[in-house]
Amino acid sequence: MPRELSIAQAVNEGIREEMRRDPNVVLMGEDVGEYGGVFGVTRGLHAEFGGERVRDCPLNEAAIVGFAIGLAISGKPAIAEIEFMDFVTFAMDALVNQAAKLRYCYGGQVDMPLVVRTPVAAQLGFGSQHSQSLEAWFMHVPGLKVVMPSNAYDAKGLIKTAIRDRDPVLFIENVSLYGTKTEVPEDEYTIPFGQAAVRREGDDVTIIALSSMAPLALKAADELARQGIHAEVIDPRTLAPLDMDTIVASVEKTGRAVVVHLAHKTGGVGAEIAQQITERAFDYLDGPVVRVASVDAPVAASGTLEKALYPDQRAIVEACLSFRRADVGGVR
Amino acid sequence: MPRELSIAQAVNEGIREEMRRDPNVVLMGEDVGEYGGVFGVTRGLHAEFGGERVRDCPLNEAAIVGFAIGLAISGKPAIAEIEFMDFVTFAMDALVNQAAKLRYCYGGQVDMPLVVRTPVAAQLGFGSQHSQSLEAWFMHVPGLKVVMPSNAYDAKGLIKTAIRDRDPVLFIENVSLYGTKTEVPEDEYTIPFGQAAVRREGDDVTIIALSSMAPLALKAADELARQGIHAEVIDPRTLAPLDMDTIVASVEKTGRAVVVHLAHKTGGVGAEIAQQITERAFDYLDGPVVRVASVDAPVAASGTLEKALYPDQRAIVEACLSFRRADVGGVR
Amino acid sequence: MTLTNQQQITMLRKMWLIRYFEEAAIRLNGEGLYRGSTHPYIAQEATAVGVVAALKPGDKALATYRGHGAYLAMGGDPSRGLAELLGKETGVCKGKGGSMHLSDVSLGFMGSNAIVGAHIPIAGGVALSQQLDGTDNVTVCFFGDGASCEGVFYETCNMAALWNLPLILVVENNEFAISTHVSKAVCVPDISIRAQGFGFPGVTIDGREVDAVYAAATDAVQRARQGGGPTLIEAKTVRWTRHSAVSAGGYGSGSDGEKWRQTDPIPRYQAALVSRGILTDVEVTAIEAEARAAIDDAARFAVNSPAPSLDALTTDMFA
Amino acid sequence: MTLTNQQQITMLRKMWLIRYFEEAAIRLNGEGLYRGSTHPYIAQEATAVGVVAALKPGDKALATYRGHGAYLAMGGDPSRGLAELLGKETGVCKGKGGSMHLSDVSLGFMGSNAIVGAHIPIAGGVALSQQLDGTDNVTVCFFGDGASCEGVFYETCNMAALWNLPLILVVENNEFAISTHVSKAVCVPDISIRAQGFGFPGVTIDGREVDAVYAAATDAVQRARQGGGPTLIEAKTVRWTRHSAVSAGGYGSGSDGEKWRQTDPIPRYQAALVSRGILTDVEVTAIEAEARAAIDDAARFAVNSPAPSLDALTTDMFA
Ligand SMILES: Cc1ncc(C[n+]2csc(CCOP(=O)(O)OP(=O)(O)O)c2C)c(N)n1
Ligand SMILES: Cc1ncc(C[n+]2csc(CCOP(=O)(O)OP(=O)(O)O)c2C)c(N)n1
Ligand SMILES: [Mg+2]
Ligand SMILES: [Mg+2]
Repeated sequence: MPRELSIAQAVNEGIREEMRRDPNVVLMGEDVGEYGGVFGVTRGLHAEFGGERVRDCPLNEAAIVGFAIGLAISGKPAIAEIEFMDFVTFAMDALVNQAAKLRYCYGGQVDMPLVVRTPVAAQLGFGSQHSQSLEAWFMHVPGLKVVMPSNAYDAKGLIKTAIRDRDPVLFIENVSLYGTKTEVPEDEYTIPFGQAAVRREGDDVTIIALSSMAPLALKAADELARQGIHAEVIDPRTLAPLDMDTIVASVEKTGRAVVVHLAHKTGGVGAEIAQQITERAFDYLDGPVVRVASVDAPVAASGTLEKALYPDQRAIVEACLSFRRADVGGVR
Repeated sequence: MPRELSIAQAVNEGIREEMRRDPNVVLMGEDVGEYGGVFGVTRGLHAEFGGERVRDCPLNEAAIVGFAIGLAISGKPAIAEIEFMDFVTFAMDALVNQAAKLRYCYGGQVDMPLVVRTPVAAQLGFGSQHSQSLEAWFMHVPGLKVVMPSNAYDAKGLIKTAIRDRDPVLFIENVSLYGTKTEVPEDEYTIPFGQAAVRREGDDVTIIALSSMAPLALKAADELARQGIHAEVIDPRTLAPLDMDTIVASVEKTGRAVVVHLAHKTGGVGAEIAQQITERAFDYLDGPVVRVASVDAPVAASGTLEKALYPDQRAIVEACLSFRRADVGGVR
Repeated sequence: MTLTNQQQITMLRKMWLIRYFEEAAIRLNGEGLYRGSTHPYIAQEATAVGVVAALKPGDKALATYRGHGAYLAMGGDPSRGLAELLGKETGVCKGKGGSMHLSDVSLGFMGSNAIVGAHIPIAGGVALSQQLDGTDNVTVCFFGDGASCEGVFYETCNMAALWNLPLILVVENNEFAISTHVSKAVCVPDISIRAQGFGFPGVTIDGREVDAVYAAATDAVQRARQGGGPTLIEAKTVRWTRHSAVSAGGYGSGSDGEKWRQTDPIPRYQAALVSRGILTDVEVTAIEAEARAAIDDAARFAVNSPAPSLDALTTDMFA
Repeated sequence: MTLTNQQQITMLRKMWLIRYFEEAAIRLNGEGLYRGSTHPYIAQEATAVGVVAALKPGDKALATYRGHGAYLAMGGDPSRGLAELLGKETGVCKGKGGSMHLSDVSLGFMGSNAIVGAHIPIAGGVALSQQLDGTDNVTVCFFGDGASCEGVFYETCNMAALWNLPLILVVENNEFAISTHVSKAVCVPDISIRAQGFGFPGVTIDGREVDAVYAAATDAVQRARQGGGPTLIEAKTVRWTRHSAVSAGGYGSGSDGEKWRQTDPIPRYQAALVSRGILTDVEVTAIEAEARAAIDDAARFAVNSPAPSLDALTTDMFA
């Protein structure tokens, strides 16, 4: 019987294995200790590794990441948790001006084995200050690696790679995915950064979908298939490094691309991915890359408004159908 | 004799006029008082308006913007200075989670007449932590307005609009432009947000150039003109709101677009502008929009490396010539 | 400044109102009538009520996501409050803010905030505005023991002291930040000690004793009105329920829960008012029943209110 | 722990080295040999030199952009230091960091930092690493009066106290943050008072008196080695020159400048060593001349070194 884990369990297991492997790894954050994290991701780690290595911190996002950097440049791989991604706003200097730059501006004298884990808690009714998916900011910061897994298998393989990596990694989890279980082998494995996963093959349109949008895109692809349209679904898995080769190869085949993310549309990573596709595959494109993303407005607490803000399956399907409607080349 | 002012003088005059007009306006920041700001932009304001309204603050970027928000929701238009844009990393929560969102999540109960002024000190040898142009982050935050003037005339008209605006405005100045003088009338004027300026007309290629890149693009256009290529140069002036109509109209005419900014290429606003052009003018495009921007690496202190990192006139010229070389449609 | 009988009765009434509001908030959340988080103020009622009793018109208050108590103490309407929790159009923030952003600016309640600590410098700015206006009004900022660790708290202390602002910082030390006990988060035994590093008064009081809260607040407010600058009041209290209606901490249940229930501020104050001859047992019961009925009405109003129309998605973003 | 004669002579030598290094830094900047900023440590030499004298191998230090003094005190090579300022390939950071990022990790000098306050929590993490390793080593963090206002300073104080870290926080109170006098930025008369809010020792000393600095540092270092946790040392000092070689503040010139020059820590220490019979006047002069010559050599090395090749643009970004 193949074993199934949730993303929360998979990240937990990945961290656990790496902390067993490397006694230098230290985990820090708010409520990560005995409590096991507000979403349960660090459950049991305090019991196994003790309070020295699994450290509950005061509400000090800036200092938490700052301390983790201090550990990292001392040769101790550090995992810092920011409880909700929205709170990374308090740790921006540490991440952007320190973690991403110190190796460079010290001329390579230090390694920066730092993982900052943070959950995006969108679509749960938490409102404007607890729902943001801010990956676009970090994709714009040279020196950072940015990871956004969409399932348990990837989450485990990628968190292990992140912990072993000597560079700073921002590891963005999605709370709405925590519960979904997928198969995770017992045997150890890692997943390299910079390799997109083709989740489904198809000839008609390429859907590039990030994190929680990847499973949604697969559902949309099912729906499209019933209409005779075969979508290829690609999950980039890491935004930095970004595997454009896989994406471009697909678009060269399909001639059409839809980028889907949870974050607000304007200035989101969809723009970057779309533009890179356009730069590299312009002659193959039947029409402009279409973006499916959140409305550009703060997230309201009201369920009605929240629902209207975020992209849904219908929006993805319609984006894929828009090529036909616009009659750009027609759908094969 | 038409009067010429530097950008520093123009911003200063704009603030002065607005502080005279509205006794509620308060200015806060580090070294903004008697000293007049590290780049001299607030010179003389303390003498005229006194220490109550022109407030020197301790090194507290987070609290400076937080206090300014408190003034703003109390009905006092507040101007907060972040001494270099890189330090906005300490004030991200205040700007992103508070200033941009409170009106919305309080259901419209408060106004947010807040201006955060900040200089980008790139290309001056200050190194990785004092050279960043981070406008892309803020264009991605619904609820913020983002202004990037490229000359004294605009700077004055836009800062006045910003101070009168009841919404939060991030006003990004460029230190390398502070010295350049341009004509500024004595008579009062304001410049509305969301109106791009066509700096030069041309039929062959559209160059969209932000802030300090606008004058550089004009020089590149001169050089291109000598080669018989007529570039239209557009300065968006405000990124949020963004005047895409003017840009799209130009690209529909020229069929070619080059976006130029100082910030790093990946995830920069060039991606957003390029993608919006592609979405709206795909059928007019001879080839993909070309981006000219900084190399994706931290900014080295070494002058040699710094020079190689930033876009220069040659890069803009070459981007415009690339359409010919790629033989996409040919240059008229 | 002794309180009139009527004022004391109002305080008791408000405490009951808060208690039943929070029970309704938990119940409605449990029934799935709204999602997201709600952070009950149960067992902490005496703090907001005691502090607000020391205020006068023109004074302002700001609070955290655990801010329903401050909202009601400042005079917030329970109906529009519960409607806000339920994300309804009739909510005090049109349903856009929800439980964590409850606020009524017209009452001087300048807002609840979901980012721990973020509202502290904002409160500083509100106090600065009062000072610039030349009023003798003050601003109160409520926050938790956890929040007292955030950098912005200290930055605000320094600026408020430098500028001598009429700011009353009320740290509600309920011993926990989600799961983290204050002893693992704050390196000094009393949070009020922090004020020593900034040279302004810091006091620790029993936050479940409404009279003690009122006395400390009155003292701080008077000083602030007279230009004496900020005060840090640490109200030691307990968090009776879980951190929020959706996340459970490992405390407050079982025998521990019983211990905490014994420190419930409401029966204590009720007994005090009876022993002072201000209320009879019968009147006390009536006040509770009235509060319960008011909240029942409010809940009905909230449940029956319409959801916002989709137009609201992008309104209130810009002026 | 009394210092040997040799140690005292080394301290004097280092102070001169710093002084001439800074003069060279200003001169080379004036000559246009590098752009950007450089923040002289002139008149503050006694602080870095006195503190570092209390350290042993395995101890670490971090400093600000005004960090040339700490770099040299920790044993940094003046040649590779000046080459770094000039952005040369031979610079200790390959020319990528420049004046504000001077650092030599191999010496335990974990880096200068251009963001005011940012390195304070990083220093906390370095100290945590030492604690986790079970060593008795300590970490010193130098920063300014201005930096002591940033939220991260307080957050670090709290965490360092909670975790009992071997962290020595050395605030160099030179009275100014660019243009802002400390009295307009810090609400207490001594920055060391801040430590009271965190329950660990804070002391104020004359930062121009190398012996006093050494004594305070030794005390703090000993406590930290024995598991006694952090200390805040406020070294009161002056900033002799302008804030940086490129931005002028309105002080330090004219008659005021004369006053400050009279408090120059180097002649003072020189005189002390002569009066203690450790050095003769002739030897003193020789030490100064030696330092000057060493810096002249270093400057020549720096000027004659090649610029980095363009390949370097994207190396050292990732491992
Ligand atoms: C900046 C920030 N960090 C973390 C959180 C997550 N969080 C919400 S409430 C809370 C605990 C706060 O504790 P305290 O300040 O004591 O207030 P209490 O909940 O006890 O009223 C935490 C960690 C947040 N909302 N904001
Ligand atoms: C976060 C941040 N804010 C502002 C600045 C700009 N700045 C550079 S040095 C300085 C003054 C710092 O004063 P202090 O900490 O006393 O150090 P000193 O320069 O006196 O050594 C300021 C405001 C900065 N580099 N970083
Ligand atoms: Mg608490
Ligand atoms: Mg100073």
